[in-house]
Amino acid sequence: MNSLSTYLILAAMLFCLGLLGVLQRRNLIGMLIAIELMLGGASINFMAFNRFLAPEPAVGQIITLFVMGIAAAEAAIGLSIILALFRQMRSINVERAQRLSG
Amino acid sequence: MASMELASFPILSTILLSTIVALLVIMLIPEDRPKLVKQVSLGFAALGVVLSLLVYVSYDVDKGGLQFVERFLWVQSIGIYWFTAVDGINAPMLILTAVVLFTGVLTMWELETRVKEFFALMYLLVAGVYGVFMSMDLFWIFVWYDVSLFPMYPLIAIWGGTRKEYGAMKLTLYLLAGSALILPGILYVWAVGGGHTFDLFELQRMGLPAHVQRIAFIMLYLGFGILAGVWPFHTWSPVGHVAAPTAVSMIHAGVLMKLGAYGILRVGMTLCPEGLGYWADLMALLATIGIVYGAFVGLAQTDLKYVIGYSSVSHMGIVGLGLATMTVDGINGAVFQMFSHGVMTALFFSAVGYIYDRTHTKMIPELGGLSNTMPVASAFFIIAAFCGVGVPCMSSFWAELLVFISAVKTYPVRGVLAVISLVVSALFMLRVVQKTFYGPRNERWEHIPDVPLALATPRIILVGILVFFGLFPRLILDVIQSAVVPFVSSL
Amino acid sequence: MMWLFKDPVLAAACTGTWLPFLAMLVILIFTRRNQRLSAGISIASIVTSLICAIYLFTKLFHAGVPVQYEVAWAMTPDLYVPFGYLLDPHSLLMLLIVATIACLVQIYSVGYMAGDPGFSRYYAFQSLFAWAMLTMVIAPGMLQLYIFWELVGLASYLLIGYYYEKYSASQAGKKAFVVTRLGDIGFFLGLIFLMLGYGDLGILNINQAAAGHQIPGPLVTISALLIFCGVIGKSAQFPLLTWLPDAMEGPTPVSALLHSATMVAAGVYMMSRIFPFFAASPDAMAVALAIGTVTMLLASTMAMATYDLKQVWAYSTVSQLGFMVMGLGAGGYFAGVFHLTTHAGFKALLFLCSGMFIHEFHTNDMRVIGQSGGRNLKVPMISMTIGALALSGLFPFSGFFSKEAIMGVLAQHTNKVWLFAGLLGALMTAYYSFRLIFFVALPRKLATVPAEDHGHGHGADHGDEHHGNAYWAMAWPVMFLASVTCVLGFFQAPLEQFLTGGHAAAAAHGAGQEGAGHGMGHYVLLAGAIGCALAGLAWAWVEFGRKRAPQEGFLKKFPLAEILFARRWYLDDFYRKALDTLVYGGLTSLFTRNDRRVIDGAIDGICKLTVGTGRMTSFMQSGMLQYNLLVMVAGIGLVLLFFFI
Amino acid sequence: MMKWVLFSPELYYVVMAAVFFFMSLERQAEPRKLYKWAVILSGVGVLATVLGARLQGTLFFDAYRIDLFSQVFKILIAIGTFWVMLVCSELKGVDERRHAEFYFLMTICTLAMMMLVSAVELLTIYITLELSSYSLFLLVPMRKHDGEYAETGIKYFMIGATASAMMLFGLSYLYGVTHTTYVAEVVKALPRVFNQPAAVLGLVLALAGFLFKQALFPFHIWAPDVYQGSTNQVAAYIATGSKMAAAAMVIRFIGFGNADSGYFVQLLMVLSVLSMTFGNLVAIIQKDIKRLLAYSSIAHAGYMLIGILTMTEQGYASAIYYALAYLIMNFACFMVIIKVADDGHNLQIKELAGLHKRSPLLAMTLMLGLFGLAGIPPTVGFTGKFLVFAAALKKGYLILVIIGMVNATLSLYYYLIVIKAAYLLKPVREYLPVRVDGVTRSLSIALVVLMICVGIFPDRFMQLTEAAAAALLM
Repeated sequence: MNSLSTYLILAAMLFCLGLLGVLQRRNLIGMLIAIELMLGGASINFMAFNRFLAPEPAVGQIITLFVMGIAAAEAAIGLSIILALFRQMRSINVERAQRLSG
Repeated sequence: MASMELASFPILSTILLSTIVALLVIMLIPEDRPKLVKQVSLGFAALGVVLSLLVYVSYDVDKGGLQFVERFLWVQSIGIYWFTAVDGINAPMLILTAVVLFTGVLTMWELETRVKEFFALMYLLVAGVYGVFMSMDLFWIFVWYDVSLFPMYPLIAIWGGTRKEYGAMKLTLYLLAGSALILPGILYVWAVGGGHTFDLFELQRMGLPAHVQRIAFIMLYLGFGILAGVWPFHTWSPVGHVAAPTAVSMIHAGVLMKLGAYGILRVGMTLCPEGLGYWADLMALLATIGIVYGAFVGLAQTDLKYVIGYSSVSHMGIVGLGLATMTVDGINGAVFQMFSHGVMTALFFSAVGYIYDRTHTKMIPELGGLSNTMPVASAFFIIAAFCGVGVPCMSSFWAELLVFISAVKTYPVRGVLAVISLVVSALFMLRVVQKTFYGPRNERWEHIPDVPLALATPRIILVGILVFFGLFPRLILDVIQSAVVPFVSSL
Repeated sequence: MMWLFKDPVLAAACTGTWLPFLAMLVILIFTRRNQRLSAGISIASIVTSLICAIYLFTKLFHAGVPVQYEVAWAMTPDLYVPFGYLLDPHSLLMLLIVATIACLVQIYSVGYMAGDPGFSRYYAFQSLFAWAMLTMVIAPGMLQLYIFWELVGLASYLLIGYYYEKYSASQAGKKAFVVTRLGDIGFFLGLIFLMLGYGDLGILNINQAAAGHQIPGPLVTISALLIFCGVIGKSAQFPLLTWLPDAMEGPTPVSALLHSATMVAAGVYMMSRIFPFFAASPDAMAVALAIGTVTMLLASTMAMATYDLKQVWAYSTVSQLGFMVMGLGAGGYFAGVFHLTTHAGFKALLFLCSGMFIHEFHTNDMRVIGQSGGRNLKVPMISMTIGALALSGLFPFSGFFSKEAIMGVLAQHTNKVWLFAGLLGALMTAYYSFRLIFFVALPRKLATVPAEDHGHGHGADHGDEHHGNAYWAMAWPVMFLASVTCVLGFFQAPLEQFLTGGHAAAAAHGAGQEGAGHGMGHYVLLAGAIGCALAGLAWAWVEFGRKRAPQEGFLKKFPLAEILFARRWYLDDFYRKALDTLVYGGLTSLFTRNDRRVIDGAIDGICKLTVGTGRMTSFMQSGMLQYNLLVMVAGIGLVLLFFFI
Repeated sequence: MMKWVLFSPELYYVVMAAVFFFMSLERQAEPRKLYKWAVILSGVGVLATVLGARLQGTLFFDAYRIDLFSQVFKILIAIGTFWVMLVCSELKGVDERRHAEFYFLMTICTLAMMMLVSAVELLTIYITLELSSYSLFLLVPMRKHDGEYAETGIKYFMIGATASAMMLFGLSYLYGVTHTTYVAEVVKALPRVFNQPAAVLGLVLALAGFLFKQALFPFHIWAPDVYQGSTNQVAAYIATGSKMAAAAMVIRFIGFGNADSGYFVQLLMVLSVLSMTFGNLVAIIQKDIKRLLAYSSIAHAGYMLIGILTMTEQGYASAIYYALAYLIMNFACFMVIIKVADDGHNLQIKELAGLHKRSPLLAMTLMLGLFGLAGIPPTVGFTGKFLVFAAALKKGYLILVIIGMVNATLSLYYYLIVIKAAYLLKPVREYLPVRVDGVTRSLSIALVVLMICVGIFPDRFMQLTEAAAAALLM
């Protein structure tokens, strides 16, 4: 069996799990983690494509490095915002935050 | 000779600019000088009258065609031109606008609240009207058309009367919905025409394919028709007129509704003769329904302004019928009717306006016997009513004569129906006159003074115009023909 | 302006017609405040017109050919409306009549209307009327005729509704205008058809063309019938005759003006104007004849049932008009016109006389007038008797000759029914007119007089203070007219020569009739007619005149008939009902409801719908973060579907 | 070396960011001083971008392209930033100690968006996009004692992060099927591989990221909450500056694919129609002006897309012109809002009551701005719509244009409601008077003049936009 597809399936599963988590976890931290999963899936894709059928070798890895950095920054920002929110509402449950609507 | 010198001088742009200058000047006048505001706007209105009369008089009928042409490139990449000109069709319209504005300003002489804004907005409105009448470039026609529409909202909503906010919103949205059909129509024609000119006559010369004309014409017809009060799309007119303050009703019913008919004639019929031929039957049908319908519904109204609103529906139907005949006489009559109906309705509304200002009611049952206390004021309304009935030697008679003759010729059944409806219109006009002005002295209005001369002047002017062109129709008919005859031959 | 003086005839025509118009403008704009001045201006203008008319009449009396002037009033490639003057014998005669009557009425009004608040307005309207009527009379083209015909209608609307405070008056004015308008629609359509079919509306042209059969027959018939609708409306023929009796609400001089020579006569005049055209279509003529007959009989019956002085004359006017139409319809051009002429004289006379009574006694009820000593007013009493004699067609008064002429024409007609109808009409005419005369002249002291007081509101405020000059201002015109009535008949021959000389075609037609009319049959007819008239007179004498006469008509014995006549054969009720059910109850309310509910409702509905949709859609934006995310993901999913399917 | 000149505007903003960074390190805060600095620096920034308008060339191994198109948008972004800085005089919405950071993040965001405009390579696009998003993520929750608006920040962050993750996933597929990260080549390669599901998936997901920035239906969900929940100034910035960047990005991305594939165009049509209709419908029932403007911005994204999806030079030019128009009109409205609610609270429509008395100038600016958004001549908004629709009809999309016009009429309804409030309603209670300082007066007069003149004399600007579009397609 072609091993590219395994990676792709793996990545897709990661991404879908992440998406599912984002949609279904009511815990903000959980959602953040789920987003990280989605990013991970994307990174795996880049790596795999680069490994199997890229003309010049480096690009995929470089992108992945960048993504990791960015993911870190994202996590930092996210956590800080969640923290601020926690100070306000004494909770990190999304359902507490639905006043703006319509 | 005069016209030679004038031809070089950009008089049309001057007329247009004068209104915009008036707008700016009025906005610069401090809030606490309402008198000055009125004087200034009256002055500019008078200037407009003088200039447009100058244009009208020095228009060379024998030469015909477009005169006082100003044309230069405005936006190069999509071919927008600044193209203003006068021919027999819009020359009378310019006078109409100027006169109605002038009389309108005089009519509002007693305005107290937010004077400055009122006159500023009115000048914005009139700038739009002038612009539409004198522009020969689709882009500008549309721009000015909308400019003339949207000031209606504040004008009605702020200074209006019965159900003003509802009326204002309804009218504005309805009319701009109409322009939502016009813009695609214009752009469609432009795009099919190659997309490098908005010049009306260049596009006409190109001669668009038939199917394009059909689509474009119906869009333009409906779009402009809404403003012209074409039958199923007329309900804004009574509501809006009832809500609007006097001068606004004058300008709106007197001039603005003509923009619609003028647009159908100038844009729709010029660009899409074949489309016209395809849809003319529908036009005639709707127009006839409008004529009959307006008269009948007018019978049932108890509010003076509603009555006038529906009479306008009926009279604008006559215009539509005339246009639909596609004959010289029909279109002559239609244009003539635009003019005389404009003057007539202005007279109507200014008369009602005076009565309303004094009695604070325009409900017919409450009024009655007004002729005893204010004979002159009532006389104005009664004269307008006669004009509406189509009494000869009033300008609207000639228009109706021409339209009906050609209508009977082209669409016998519909024409005869329209003619028969004259009885109904007579019935409802006279009914209103009787219920409002005749009858025993009404002590409720005893204290009310008759019109002072200052306020009578605008009405007298309007009456004078009606009778004058009724006695000497050729003075206007010849001018109109000079444009209509070649136009029809080009159809 | 020089051209005016180059041609005195034209100058006279212009002055004669336009002066009253100027007078109206001057009065309305400047001299409303000053009553005497207004009256002066108006009368001066009408007198001038009269002088011009006389001048034209004398000058062109022997000019065989009609004189015509035209300028283009409105001109388009397909339509040419000339404005001008056509001076042929017929128009000259009519011009003279109209000017005379108008002039007399205006002079008379000085007395009658004295002290009325709206004096100036009254004279302004009078001038307007005079202008319209005079210009209509000498119009060269049918369109101009139509235009001024409409203006006559307008002026009469204003004059009839002169006492606008009175509901009945304004109502009557409205009715007159609308009903005549109804007829005019037909007239207008007829003109349009004729113009589209033939292309020219010059009176002389269409007459010649029709006589020369250059116009296709059906077109002639249709347009003639339609144009005849105009006659029906204006001349109050059946079925549109009901407006005329109501029109008595106007001041009496107005009635005299409108219903003697001018407005209502306009219809007959128009018909006779294009007589050859009508004559070219036998069907149209037959219809005219029938309608004229019906009208005459109906009106006479109505006249028998009323006690209102003016009403009687009103009905008699209607019936006489019917009589004229009969004459014309039977082909008697001259007969019709001649009766029009004489009728103008004696009917104006009758109205003015009754006006004097009304002005004196402030009531229209003949019985009341009689008991309060109506006969003491010598001048009106005598003149009214003369008028009545003329009306019933007794020798030697003018009515006699003209009626004879018409009878002669009817006698020529193959179908004798018309003749008998005419004779019956003569009988009834004599009956009701003398019924009135006897009521006024030989009153009985009846125990119970239903004192129905039609007294005009204006009457009270000016009584006898200026009785003297007012009385004489009214008396002079009356006497003049009376004398005219006595002598006019003897001018039949020259008039006939004058008129038919003008109309070649009509001459052949009419002269043939008349010529045949003389001889044995003619005298029988003569006897018959006079017999009928006398019989009617005698009948009236038996019932009202002689001593111990019951003074209640035979109608009292037939209450049903009386009610029927009094209610004008329920014509009014019929119209009322039709109007209420058909127009107000039917179409109007239907359309109005449709306008409110359907059309406007649809518009508002669309707006409400939009806002509602907005409210619904806004639920998509819930506050819950993850639902929103779900929406987004779902959106992406849909987009993917869009691509994959 | 010479190449760095091309980068000068961005460099300037780096320096500016540094300045604010150091200011943020100071102990005591001086809002007035910061405000002055911000105004001056951003003003100079506008100058810098204008000076760099004619630059051309590529940087960083062709990952970074500088042409008239990018420079025009940089100017727009710079102007937007400058205007927003101008109205920061009463920055009540943000805690005084944080002002320096506020300006710092603002500058960073501007910088990121400028780079985004020039980025033509997937990674660069991704990074710049994230940079701008993150600074916004931080700007939005910066609001002082934000009781009910606290959740805004987290919502924005979560949605943004998810969208960017999706985009990254999509980009990965694009990279996979086209073997390259240069947008130009990617788009060139796409038609060939369009039959593969992976390509479609990648394209759609990537588009999701882009359109998310432009708040196009169905990626609009963040907009209303963020507009409503963030400080007025930040909302203004998002509505003007970042809109420009998003528009530029979308135009750039689609602009490469001048081979018009039917499906793609159809998709965009559907999206634009949906977004116009949805935005206008929901805006009708709004009470909070900023939220209303958020929905109207969704609708306007739809109008702009009409111009873009024609995929003709004229279409892009019209879209650029529309962006310019939108910047002016929208900022005019926001300026009025900020000034009327200068204590930083959220403005309800009814609070505008009697504005024509409290400040006629602002009332007029608001009216013109709203009429402009509704597309009424002679404002610039009308000309923008006119050009967009003209471009669409050149391609024969008649129905699309009619729908667009109907929507314009629809939108007029709620704009009129606001105008009615400003001109017609009597104030229910006494509102504190509106303070209009010299800056605001001159700014609003300038805006009015711009709205009219750019609308009536479009020739110049159209030449510019056409040149930009030409540069884009080069």
